[in-house]
Amino acid sequence: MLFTVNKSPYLRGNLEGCLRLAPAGTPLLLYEDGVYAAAAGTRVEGLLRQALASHPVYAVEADLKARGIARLIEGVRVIDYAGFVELVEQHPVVPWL
Amino acid sequence: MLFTVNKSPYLRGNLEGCLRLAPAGTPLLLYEDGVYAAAAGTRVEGLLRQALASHPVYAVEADLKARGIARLIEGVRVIDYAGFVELVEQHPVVPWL
Amino acid sequence: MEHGEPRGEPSGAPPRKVLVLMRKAPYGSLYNWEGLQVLLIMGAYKMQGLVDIAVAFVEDGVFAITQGQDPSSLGMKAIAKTYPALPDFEVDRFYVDGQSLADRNLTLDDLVIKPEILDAAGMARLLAEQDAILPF
Amino acid sequence: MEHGEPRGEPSGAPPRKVLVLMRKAPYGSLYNWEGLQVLLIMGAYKMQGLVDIAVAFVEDGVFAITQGQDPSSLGMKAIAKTYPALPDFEVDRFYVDGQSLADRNLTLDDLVIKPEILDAAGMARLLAEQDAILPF
Amino acid sequence: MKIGVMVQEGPYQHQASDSAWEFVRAALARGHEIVGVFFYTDGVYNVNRFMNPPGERVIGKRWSELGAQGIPLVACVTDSTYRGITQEIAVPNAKISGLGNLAEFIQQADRFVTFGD
Amino acid sequence: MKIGVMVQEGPYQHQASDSAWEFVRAALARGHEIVGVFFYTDGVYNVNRFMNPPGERVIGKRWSELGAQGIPLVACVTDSTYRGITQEIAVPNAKISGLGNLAEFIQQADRFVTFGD
Repeated sequence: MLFTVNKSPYLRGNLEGCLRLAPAGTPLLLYEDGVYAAAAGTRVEGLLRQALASHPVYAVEADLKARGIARLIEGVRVIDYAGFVELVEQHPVVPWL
Repeated sequence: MLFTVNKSPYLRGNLEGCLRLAPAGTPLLLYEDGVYAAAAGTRVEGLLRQALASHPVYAVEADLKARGIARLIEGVRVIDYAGFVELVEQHPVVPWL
Repeated sequence: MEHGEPRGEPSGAPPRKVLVLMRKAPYGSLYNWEGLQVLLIMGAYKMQGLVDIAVAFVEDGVFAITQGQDPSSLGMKAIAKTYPALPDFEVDRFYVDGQSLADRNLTLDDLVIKPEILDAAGMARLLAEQDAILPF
Repeated sequence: MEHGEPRGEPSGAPPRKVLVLMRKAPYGSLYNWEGLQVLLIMGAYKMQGLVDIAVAFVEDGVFAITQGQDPSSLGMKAIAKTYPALPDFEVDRFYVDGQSLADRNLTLDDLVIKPEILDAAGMARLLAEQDAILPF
Repeated sequence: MKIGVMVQEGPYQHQASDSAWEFVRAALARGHEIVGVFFYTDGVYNVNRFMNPPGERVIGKRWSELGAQGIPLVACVTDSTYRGITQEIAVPNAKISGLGNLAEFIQQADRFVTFGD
Repeated sequence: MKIGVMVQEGPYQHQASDSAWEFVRAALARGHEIVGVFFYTDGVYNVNRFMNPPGERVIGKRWSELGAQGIPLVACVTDSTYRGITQEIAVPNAKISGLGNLAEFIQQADRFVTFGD
């Protein structure tokens, strides 16, 4: 399974909701406004650190660049759309829209 | 000011966000999915009780009925659309969409 | 990362396992009405042995199946009342996330159908079994 | 409850106080791009003395004005870079919610403009002064 | 009072358009004047005349009927152009026009209410 | 692999349509077959041929170009009928058709990805 999250963690419960159900080891992909969760030093950093403790966490580069997010929490893996597709090759998708 | 909230309190931060800024005494109107916050006994009841401690809280009847919400937290005032309009007559609207 | 291997052609393959994942509330937006339409069509494909179909209610998705809904004064169609008829359309695997029910002060008695209640681990297993998950 | 009294005709009346309230993040949805278009048109009406216009960035709305945005690889228009030009269009009252900045590990140095930072009480006062609040 | 309204979402997908319509009717019933309804962003889809939901409320027609009572209905021309909505396919009594109309409605209104997502 | 895609939002308002398009292009570049793109709910607006954003990406045209490469593009007929989208105003290479197409895409695909709000 690949859980995908596209919502801001500040106003939406998507990231928190899928973390409750995603088994340890399941990869998590942040894209669109979901990538705000990957920024370092924020109020929601604890949520993403919790995710990183049990999951590989990926963030889409084009979405990070669009939003000017430069300083990422250590451990977040930045991928392009080809990387997104690679993850989909390896795992059925659980879209946590 | 009349703060209006139309989002579910479970998945969205709207109610919490406007409570941080709404001065005591300011009325709060729940409509659309916002009315889920008015249901009794839920995980988010504390949030609405906090609101009721400082604000008159209104919920739109048609939205409650559509969703089958019967048991409300005590103190929530049920109004129809005419009541919504009355509130707007009395207060400029702060839409917390 | 490396490529996964393509599977064989679907004809003759076992039925695709499809889950409609209801996470949003009804009426405020149309999504779970649309998910319901997908369940109905998938039932027809299940009859042909092409797919297996189930539905899970998680987070605000549980509000789709509560009793007492009456959107008539808003001129909208009631959503919950269609669910009890789904088994007639070959859709009969219903699951609900127990935590989501409890958070909303709901029990099976409040629902129009009697889905199987799953804990987080059970829900994760259900999600893991699927070939395709359709979110609404 | 009783009816409020209608005000007089707007002509000759003091300018309507209008606030564009940015609460959503850019790019994931279009809303705050649209709010920006409203600011530009309101500037023209301000020049005629018909409205007073301000903009407040609250919650994810603060992401609208962060430095370093580059959506070119997505084929989208950059949003932040228009803000510094707004004073040329008579829009020069910028406010930001301090808590929303702090929550997102942002300071004024991270922004393309230098809005006035307000605490919760200050933001509430700003909201209370308005005749019309337009959310984006 | 004079009341202005903005709708930011299209029909059916979100309740915003329904809520706005209920609000406008209730405001009229209480004797208020609706200075205008401005359809912005996806809201411009509200004025498409070809909506044809079988056995359902026809949201475009409902707005058009309010327009026939003299309530100005304006869909933002820029957003309409983006989304392929033109004056030809707009319901009767709705106008595709500029953001200046929004500014006019706000300037004329004692209260302004926005419905959206 | 064979990959199916669903898009649940219209163009411009949400990023869903853009993300889906980027994903489809990247999947093709990696040699995968896109069995179809199904436009559902507000997603049906993606196939409107009259989108005309000045100086901007034309989302309907982009989809149509993928359709010209042989990728099936289907907008749900029921949702299109609700929203006033018809075959006449659809971009070339897009079909207005039933939910059965979604079922077919799912049944043919090794992976299925949904983009929405």
